[in-house]
Amino acid sequence: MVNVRIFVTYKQSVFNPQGETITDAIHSLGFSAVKKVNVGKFFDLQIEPNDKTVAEIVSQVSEQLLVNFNLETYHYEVMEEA
Amino acid sequence: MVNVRIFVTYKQSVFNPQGETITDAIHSLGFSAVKKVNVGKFFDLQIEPNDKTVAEIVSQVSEQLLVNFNLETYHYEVMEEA
Amino acid sequence: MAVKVEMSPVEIKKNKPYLEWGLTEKEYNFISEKLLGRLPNYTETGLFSVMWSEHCSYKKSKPVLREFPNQSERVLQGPGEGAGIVDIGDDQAVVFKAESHNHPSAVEPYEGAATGVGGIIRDIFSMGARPIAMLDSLHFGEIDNPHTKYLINEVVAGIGGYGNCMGIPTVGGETTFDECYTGNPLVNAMCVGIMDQKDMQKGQAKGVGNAVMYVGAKTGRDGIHGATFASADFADDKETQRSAVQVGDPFMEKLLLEACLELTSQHKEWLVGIQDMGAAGIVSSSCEMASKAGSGMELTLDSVPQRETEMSAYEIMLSESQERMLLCIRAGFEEKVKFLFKDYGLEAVVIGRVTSGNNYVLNHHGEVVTDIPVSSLTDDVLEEPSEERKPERIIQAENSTDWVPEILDVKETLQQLLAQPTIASKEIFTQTYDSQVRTNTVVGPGSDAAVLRIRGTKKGLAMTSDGNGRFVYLNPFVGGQIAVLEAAANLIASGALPLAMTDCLNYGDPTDPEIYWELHQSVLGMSEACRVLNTPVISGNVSLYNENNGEAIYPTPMVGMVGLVKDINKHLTNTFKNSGAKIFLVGKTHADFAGSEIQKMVTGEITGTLHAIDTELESQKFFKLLQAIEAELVDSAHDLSEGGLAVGLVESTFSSGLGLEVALKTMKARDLFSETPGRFVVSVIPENVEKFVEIMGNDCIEIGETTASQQIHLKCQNADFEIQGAKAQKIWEEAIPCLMKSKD
Amino acid sequence: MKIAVVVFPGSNCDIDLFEALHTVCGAAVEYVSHKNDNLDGFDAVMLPGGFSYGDYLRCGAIARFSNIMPAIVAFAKQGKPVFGTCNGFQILTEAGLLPGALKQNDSLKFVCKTVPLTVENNQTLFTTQYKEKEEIDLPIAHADGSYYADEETLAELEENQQVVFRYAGENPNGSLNNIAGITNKTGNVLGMMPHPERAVEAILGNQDGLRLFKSLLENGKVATEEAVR
Ligand SMILES: Nc1ncnc2c1ncn2[C@@H]1O[C@H](COP(=O)(O)OP(=O)(O)O)[C@@H](O)[C@H]1O
Ligand SMILES: [Mg+2]
Repeated sequence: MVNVRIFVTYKQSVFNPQGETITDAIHSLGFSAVKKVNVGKFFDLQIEPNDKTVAEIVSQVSEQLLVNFNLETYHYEVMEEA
Repeated sequence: MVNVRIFVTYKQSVFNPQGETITDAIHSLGFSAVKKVNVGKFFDLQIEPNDKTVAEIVSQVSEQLLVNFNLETYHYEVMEEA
Repeated sequence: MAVKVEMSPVEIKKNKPYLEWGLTEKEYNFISEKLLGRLPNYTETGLFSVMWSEHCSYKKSKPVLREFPNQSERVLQGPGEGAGIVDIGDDQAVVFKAESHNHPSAVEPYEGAATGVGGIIRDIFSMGARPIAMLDSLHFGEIDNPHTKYLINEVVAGIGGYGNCMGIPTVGGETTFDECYTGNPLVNAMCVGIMDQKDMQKGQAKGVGNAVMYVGAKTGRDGIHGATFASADFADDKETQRSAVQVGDPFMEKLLLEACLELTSQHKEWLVGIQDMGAAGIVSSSCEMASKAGSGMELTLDSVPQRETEMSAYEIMLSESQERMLLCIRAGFEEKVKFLFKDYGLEAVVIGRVTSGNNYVLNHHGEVVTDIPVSSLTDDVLEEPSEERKPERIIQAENSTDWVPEILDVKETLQQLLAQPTIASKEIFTQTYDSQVRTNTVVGPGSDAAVLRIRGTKKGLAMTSDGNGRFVYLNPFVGGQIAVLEAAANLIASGALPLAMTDCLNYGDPTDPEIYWELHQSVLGMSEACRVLNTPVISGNVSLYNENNGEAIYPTPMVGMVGLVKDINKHLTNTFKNSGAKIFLVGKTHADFAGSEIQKMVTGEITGTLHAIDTELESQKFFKLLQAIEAELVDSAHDLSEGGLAVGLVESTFSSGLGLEVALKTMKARDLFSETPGRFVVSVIPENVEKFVEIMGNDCIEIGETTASQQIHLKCQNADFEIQGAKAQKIWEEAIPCLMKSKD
Repeated sequence: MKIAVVVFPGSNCDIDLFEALHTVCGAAVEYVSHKNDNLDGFDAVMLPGGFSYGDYLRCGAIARFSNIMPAIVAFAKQGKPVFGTCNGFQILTEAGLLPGALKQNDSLKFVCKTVPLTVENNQTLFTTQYKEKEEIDLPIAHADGSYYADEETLAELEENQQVVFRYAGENPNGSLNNIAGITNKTGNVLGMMPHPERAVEAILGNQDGLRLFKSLLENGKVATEEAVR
């Protein structure tokens, strides 16, 4: 079993209103040390590779489902082998 | 400047309907190798520490704003020093 | 594998864990000595503690609730089922109920509010009705601290999040702000559904051998002891309550709704009974279904779909996982039912059977873990009426002189009132609710009552939810009357005949004799008004222990009322329609300032005593106005509440593009802000004035007319002033957004 | 002309579209389940608003994989009329039948209100009964309606007059170029965030959406015939 974490974020060029709103909120709590906030989501997949490699599975699942390439980009990390 | 990534997930005991729906969708695409999907979000913070340490800032911002402790739990990683 | 060892019956008797679960020693002894004749085991003790909680058993409030009238020639189903049902003609019926989710929302506002909405929706479709509208009554602390803002944002988002996803429009409600709700916000939700009378269902399990089937989401450990939690006083120590948080899945509920409606409307021959799993999950739904039919029941818990591993019988039975329903299915049709639900992507599982006799038997891992009489859980609860005592503050107020405001600058006072959060526009919140989905909403949030058309007929339904804790706090009996009258007035102003009502009774700790007295008196007041208006109480909900660190909220009964608009084309809203129309004030104005918005604004306090009300006279006036509206004599009607006549007049101009010219020869400036209940501002075009006055007689006076310019011009004995309509509207619209944005 | 209203798990404006077409316009219309795999016999397809699959993951992302989708794609490729409102629009972008994407409103909140729009292109199948640059009011009700496309795509949309509706007042969600509705290049697929089906009856206070359906009913027949040829 392989655990993979796929990170999905908005592309740099796409405005993410969440990031700004959260930055403002952090500042209004008094944490001026925080300069910038970016928000993203991640998916932890438990994979039991069969005929395909983990890399194939991850890239296909990401491209077909988890990521919208109009807006988003992704990368992944293999977490640990269990 | 320190870059910190804060990972927020639902607590184990909390029901997360998203994960199941996404797992179903992945299966219906034919990727039976994917056994389980968990969803989480992450926040990338750029921090310029002043009177508080990075650890203090991260834990306070998380507790006061980013994490809902009724449902969620978090951990963080320092990414790199820039 | 870690095995959790449960306490033995003897250990339970010795260590008394049930005290923490909300069962008293007296109750425990009664159960073991009188009801069972033996010591209950761990699972059984858990079942009793949750079923005997106030939330499930109403042991404290039941004696008081008996005061409510609950019959009329139209009532098809009164209290006791998922929701009440009222005949609206053409073999159709309206179904409605309200539910509180105060305590869960205080701890986890988004999910608390969302699952409150989810729960009340299930109550409606469990009766065989399609939910058509949601209303929400919300009471928060003042918008002056970040935590209150957080609660408001999250609660509103939770209500919208669930209802929007379900495709049920949220069409009305109320939002008020008072210090006393700071730590304990009130989150009451009401759902209205419609159905063909032939599809009416009951939550019953009868017919030996028939199947008990479980459908919907899997059972997890969420919300265990939610029911007792909802009935428990509230300490700041949130840590221990965490496991009580439930998470809603509106998508699952949407599937469940459609599947259940297919079952109830198209396959009645398969179905014996249906009930939602609300508070206290499987145990309350199953034993209530058995109890109502006088049946026994045997369940095998291993068959219950589970989301988590190694759940104990206790956990499975008490879990409050959301989006689940229990069905009683005629033997032989189980596979058909499974197939139907599978088509919606849902699992339906047989978890037990109806048995002869009267025992409630649970099997788990091959052992009998519970074997007790059904009625011991549902009917044998020891009722606990409390002592009652009239609060000192009320006795004192009766002997003091009435406070009356001194108005120095009427215009300024009026402008300030328009900016009070309880009066100001709530659009910032209601805009986040889909109020139009399924295209039946004729009048959405913003008028006195919401109005929906009933597709395929000429008819409409008007609905409103109202509560005024301040009045009830000052005089529970009169305050209770006013709550019912105000709800009825909202319907009348929309052109609807009030049919029946539901309620949420939000009070403090009932073991306090003063609070119990408030509960009792206000229920008496509401009941009196209900009898006179012929609006019986067909469903409702009680939420006690609304306190934060020992301080009770205002006693706040929420009244939800539904009315029938006979011809949808004759419904009314509160905005002026034509310039040159005559403006009438319906109802007499007295010096009623106790509990008014102006009192709170000027003094920061709620004090004094309320004047007695003649509900007979009020009711006669209401029905005369309805008669005039149904005769199409009236252009617009607005019932007066917070802020009185001045605010009501100004509100009637909003978004109408019109202004007004009003002269009140008999009134002083302060009377403009009196909150005498049962009054309306009405506009009538000149051609209709004679007929209108003929109907209304002494109950109305002409006070001015609408004008084409957007100018508001008001005169009374000691004042004469003008405000630009657009400016007044701006003040009213911007007040709450501005408070929500400010950073303190 | 026979119209299909596709029902996904979680669709909830399906009845609104159905009634607008059937009861108000007197059109022949049928619900089609997401489980079906063909659209034989239909001349137009409509994807309703709602929360298909709970909008989990992204709005419209999962609906794209339902059984009916290949048939819808084929239908669109044949040049037949396909219309999606709200969630339907999101599904059409996720499925690649329309360019760009819809992201969360800049306010981060759901918004339900009636907004002014300009009809930017009255030469489409769906808009011939509107005047060019006509200002109309339609209800919106969404949390994720902020239209986004990269610069190149935007320029192309503008150039080909694929922008059919634009927000005329305050931009309610942060859409680029105030875009409220677009077609594909061939003009037979229209997606829009506003809900014309909520504005077809006087009793509900607004009839500005009616002409969209009437346009389609008038033009649709012709389009199908052309496509068949
Ligand atoms: N939380 C809410 N949800 C939905 N509608 C609301 C809410 N709060 C207020 N409203 C709407 O705002 C309008 C004004 O409310 P309110 O001042 O309580 O009216 P009234 O005093 O006539 O009962 C009503 O149409 C009501 O339905
Ligand atoms: Mg009113």
